[in-house]
Amino acid sequence: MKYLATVNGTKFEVDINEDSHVTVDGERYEIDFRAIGNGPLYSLLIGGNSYEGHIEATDDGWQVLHKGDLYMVEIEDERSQRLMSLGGAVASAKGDYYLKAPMPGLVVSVTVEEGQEIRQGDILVVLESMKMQNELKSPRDGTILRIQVNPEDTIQQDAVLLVLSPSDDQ
Amino acid sequence: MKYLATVNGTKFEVDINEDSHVTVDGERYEIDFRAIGNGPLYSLLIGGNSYEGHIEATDDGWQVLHKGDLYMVEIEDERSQRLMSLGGAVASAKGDYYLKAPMPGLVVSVTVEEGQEIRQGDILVVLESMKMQNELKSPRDGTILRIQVNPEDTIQQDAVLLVLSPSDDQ
Amino acid sequence: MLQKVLIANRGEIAVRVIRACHELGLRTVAIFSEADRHAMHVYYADEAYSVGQAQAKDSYLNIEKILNVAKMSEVDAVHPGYGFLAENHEFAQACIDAGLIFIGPMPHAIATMGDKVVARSTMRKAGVPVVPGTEGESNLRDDEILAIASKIGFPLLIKSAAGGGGKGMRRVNDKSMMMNALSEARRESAAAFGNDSVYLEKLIQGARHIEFQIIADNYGNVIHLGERECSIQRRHQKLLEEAPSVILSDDIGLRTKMGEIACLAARSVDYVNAGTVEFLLDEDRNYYFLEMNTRLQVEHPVTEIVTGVDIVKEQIRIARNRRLSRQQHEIELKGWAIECRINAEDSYSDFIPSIGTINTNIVPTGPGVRVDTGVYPGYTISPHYDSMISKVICSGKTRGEALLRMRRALEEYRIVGVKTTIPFHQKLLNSHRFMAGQFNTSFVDEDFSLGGRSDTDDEIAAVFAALAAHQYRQQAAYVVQRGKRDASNWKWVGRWERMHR
Amino acid sequence: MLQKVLIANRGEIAVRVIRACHELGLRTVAIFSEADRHAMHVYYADEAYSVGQAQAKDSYLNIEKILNVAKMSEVDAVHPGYGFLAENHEFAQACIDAGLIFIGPMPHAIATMGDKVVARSTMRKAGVPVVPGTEGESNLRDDEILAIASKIGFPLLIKSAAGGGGKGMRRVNDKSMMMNALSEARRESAAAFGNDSVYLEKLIQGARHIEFQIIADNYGNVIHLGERECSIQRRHQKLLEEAPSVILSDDIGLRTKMGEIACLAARSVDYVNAGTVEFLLDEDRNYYFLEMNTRLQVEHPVTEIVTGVDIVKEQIRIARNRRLSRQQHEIELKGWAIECRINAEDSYSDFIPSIGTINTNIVPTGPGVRVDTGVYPGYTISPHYDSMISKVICSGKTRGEALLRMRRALEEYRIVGVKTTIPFHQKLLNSHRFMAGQFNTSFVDEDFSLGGRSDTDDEIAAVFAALAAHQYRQQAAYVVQRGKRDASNWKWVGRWERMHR
Repeated sequence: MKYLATVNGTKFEVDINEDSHVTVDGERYEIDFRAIGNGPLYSLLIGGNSYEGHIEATDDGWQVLHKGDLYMVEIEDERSQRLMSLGGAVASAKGDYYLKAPMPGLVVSVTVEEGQEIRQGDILVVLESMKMQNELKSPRDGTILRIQVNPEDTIQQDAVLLVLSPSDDQ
Repeated sequence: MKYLATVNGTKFEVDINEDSHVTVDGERYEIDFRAIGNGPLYSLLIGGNSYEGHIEATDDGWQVLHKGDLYMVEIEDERSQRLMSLGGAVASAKGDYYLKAPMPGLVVSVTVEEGQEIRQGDILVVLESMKMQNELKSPRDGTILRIQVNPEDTIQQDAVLLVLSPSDDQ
Repeated sequence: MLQKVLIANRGEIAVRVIRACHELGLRTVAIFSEADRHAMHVYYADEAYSVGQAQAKDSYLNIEKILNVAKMSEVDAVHPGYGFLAENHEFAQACIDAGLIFIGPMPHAIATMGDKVVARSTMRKAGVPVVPGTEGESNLRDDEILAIASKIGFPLLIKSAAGGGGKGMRRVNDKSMMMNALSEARRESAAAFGNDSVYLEKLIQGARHIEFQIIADNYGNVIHLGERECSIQRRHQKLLEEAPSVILSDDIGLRTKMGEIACLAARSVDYVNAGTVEFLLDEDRNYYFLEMNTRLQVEHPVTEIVTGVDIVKEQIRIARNRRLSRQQHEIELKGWAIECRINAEDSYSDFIPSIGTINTNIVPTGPGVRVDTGVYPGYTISPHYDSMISKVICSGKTRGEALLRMRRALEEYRIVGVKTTIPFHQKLLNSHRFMAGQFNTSFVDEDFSLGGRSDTDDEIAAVFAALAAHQYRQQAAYVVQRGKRDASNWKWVGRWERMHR
Repeated sequence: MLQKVLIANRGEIAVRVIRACHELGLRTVAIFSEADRHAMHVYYADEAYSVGQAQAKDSYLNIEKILNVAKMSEVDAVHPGYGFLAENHEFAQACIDAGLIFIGPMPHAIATMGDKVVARSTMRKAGVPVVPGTEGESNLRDDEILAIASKIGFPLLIKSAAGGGGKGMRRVNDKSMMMNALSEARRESAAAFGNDSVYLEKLIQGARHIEFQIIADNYGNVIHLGERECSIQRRHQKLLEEAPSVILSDDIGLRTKMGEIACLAARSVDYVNAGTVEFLLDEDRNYYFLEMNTRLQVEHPVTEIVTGVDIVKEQIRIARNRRLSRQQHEIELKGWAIECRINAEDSYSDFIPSIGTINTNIVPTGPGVRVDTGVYPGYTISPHYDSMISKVICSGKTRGEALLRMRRALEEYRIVGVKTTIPFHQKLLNSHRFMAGQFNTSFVDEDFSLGGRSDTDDEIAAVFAALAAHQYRQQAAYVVQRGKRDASNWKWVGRWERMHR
């Protein structure tokens, strides 16, 4: 099974063979890949080198934490590559953005108003959790469509705080 | 629900009420009993005192390891007490005794023969595991009925090594 | 007689104090909020009592409930730890009024040092150099502050009079920012401390944060246990501390002088028990009193290691009305110790707090490694209290050995379930400026970036991700084949499919 | 150049050596048997290679395979740890022949000290007092041994010439026991070491086991790092060690003398690297050479703590052909350190080994606690190797502080999944004779019992058991009600019912 992995702009072709080998960009290595406990910690012996990685699937790809470095890896497999090359690539996410609470907490302030235009990086909401005030920023340019919380609200993790529609030029 | 607990010959009447209380020999205590993780470690707050215990059910009763002390506790509940008092007590274990391997290992020697009479504490089998030689002793007086292993055998945990029939006078 | 101690705190510091008590043969009483029934300090104490709901104001800050437990459990003394009520002089007084020994300084010393404006003027009078800024007056009006600001000059800091931990603090670069920053600082201060009084301090550029550990007994003996270097801060929150300081190790005369001034500061408020005098040290090695923390400090372990003094046991010794176990000339700094604070925060997402259950928690062990923690596998980090998971303290003969040991320890530490500041520390330990000891309090905020990767293990990351993707793909296929509806696997299938849209 | 090290071992000592290498910036290569793919040393090393099946003779004792890995991975040096090949002079020679640095003494020193009979005669010639017994001759016949036994007098010990770890050792109280014991000792010795040669030693009653840590460089410098007290043994297996010894702390002259003799012993075989000279010290303070262990010792951490010397790093330093980092007069013993060996053995069932998967493993942390271990939650203790889970090392200013800290640490240690020797150590630490330092090598076997309980918490145990029984009863009822066949619960039901037959 062939996979195309993209890390920081570099592409690697990783071919996973069933007989404990991988071929990376044409180079063949003996591997031994095992979960430590119930994951997401993994031990990888590749060509004798011993690595440990903390791997998580996110909506943006695979996140690998290795020796304190965080790598975002995009993986495409043969099938999806074929679909892409056939023009079957899906549209990039263009819909409304839902700002969710990354943790439970108390809404300290909402620093924007409905209808307001905002730029990527603008502070949208200040949330207090673990005795710290955390500024939640906009991931993109756009317009505030709806605000769903008020200051002093206690909110749960993943609660939608506000909705943002993308700018027309995106 | 009332339980009769016997520890080192002392009997305690423990009445477990549903409202976070126990009554021990007539004295009522507030309790909070919880498993730490998935057990068998337990945290017990009783009248404010904080205790931790490692509790395991064995065939002989409940084994409680608490601050390095090991307690064997026999528990009878109301129903079994009633059965007992009605003369419904079951016969004490009088059958043959199966000496099982307490761990996997290598049989170093079998120091008895079939038909041999032995006393409690006599060495029956020497088993090597973890680089140590372990002498397995007889838990009671009796006669060796059958020997099921030979020196140099590699055996699994709980494998039956030999069978012992009780002495007539027991 | 001091035989039974109530620890009015939670988390790692409650565990730390319980350990000291156990080692002294003292009985311990823990208090816990409803959110903390499963906390380590509850298991480790001899007795444990609930003091209310999760919110700190209903439990760990509720003086009445805590004193009720103290009375009911018949303790002799109260140890406040740090945070919560540790620097609340009313709590100290209430303990004394209830006939209990408060393991800490007298209420008047806490009160004097607690009002930063009063503390500054007290120090100035005692002859301790303070950071230039507002003088003498409390509760200044906005117009008064604006006038003083122009005299001090920019950049400057607005600070909360009741402050601590960077709350209500604002840096102001020029006059135009002043009004806005002032109202923000007042608002934050009021919210955090119930008091909107602020004061100004000149911003000393390129300064290091150096603090001295003080211990003092009831017989007028005051000594210091050397300094700690705490300049590695992010937004005024300490992240890494070491003892001794690179600067003072090369300038013993300065250490002696600053140590004496720290003792003078403590004496000027009749200080008793353990405390910390914080200084700013500028590039010309001028030092300025910043504030005094009238309690045990988070970073006390680095001092314990280089001096061999168990500070918590010493606190209890002092509370028992004994003399200090050592004199100043018997204090020798040997070797080097470094502490990394491991917080449940995402190093890679602006240090946002991370909530969750710790599934795996393999702490580093072996030579020269100490871990102070209050968590264990299965423990859930709650949003109610601060984000500290543990402190890793590594020591060695030299700073180099301690640093390399810390690197090794952090690589061994495995925490699964929440994001932590471990990656931040790993990056920091690889930074050349940190290694060389060339940093000041603005280093992390201004000159340090997590972005730069130390290794180029892109290929390894690619293989890891491809193997994980392959594994999940096979599991997903397997689940679909069997037609079983296993929620956890379906989640993966969903993710897989979302990622491949 | 020494830049990459193969660690020819497993378990905690492999982890210990990898840690030292990491801290020195050296690359590490682990070897593992098929049973050890999930062992900690495999995760912690930079590279890891399988060397064969679970049985030690097919993997950790297979010199050829290990040297193949060394060649293939291009290491510069080999560290043997303790046990396995550590005292095999052929392995040391094979490493040297392969152009590798063997981190340990030269083969001739290993060989001389490895044959206990040769070692005794070598020491006697060098002027080192040895335990009275057979002199000079190896491979004695039974009749020769019987004749010598009568001359030495009873009680005496039969020991394996190739011996170590109490294997092939028998105590003989009178002549009638002699023949039987001799054949047993020969058989055990042959099985363990492939050599049935034995010798005799007079049994010195009431003796303590005191050993000196030696380090020596390639320039003829030999120093000792003070003594360790290892008299707490069960059937000649050490269970607890401390540094320094109660006896020598009160008799500095004796320490100096014994230390010099230990250095003399090392010099007499041109010893290089770290080693240990073991003595028996009788009640009149006469000391006798027992044997020399030509390797790192399990209990080396207690010496590291009181001297501040990292012995493994020092071993590597010596292997790099550097001079010792310190001279004898710079070695000062400060404070006290105690080590408890935590084995997977049932303290309450005659120390029978306990196999299983460790589910919970919360190691004690905090001030003055070091843990050296190779296990983690989820790790399975296998029957193939020794039973050591970890070493807990506690230190303090005084023996008292170290003891109390150990008590606290053992109480905090939570291991679920296998039985351990923790209860044994807890009992030992509460024994008055141990506390007073009044013990010798026969103390544990003859004068100590696990039976006596320190507390009378019968009532608490009763409540614990009743609550657990109640819980299982309810769970069982619940399962039966729901008619579900959950294996784990059915097991409980079965047990419940069996218990109530």
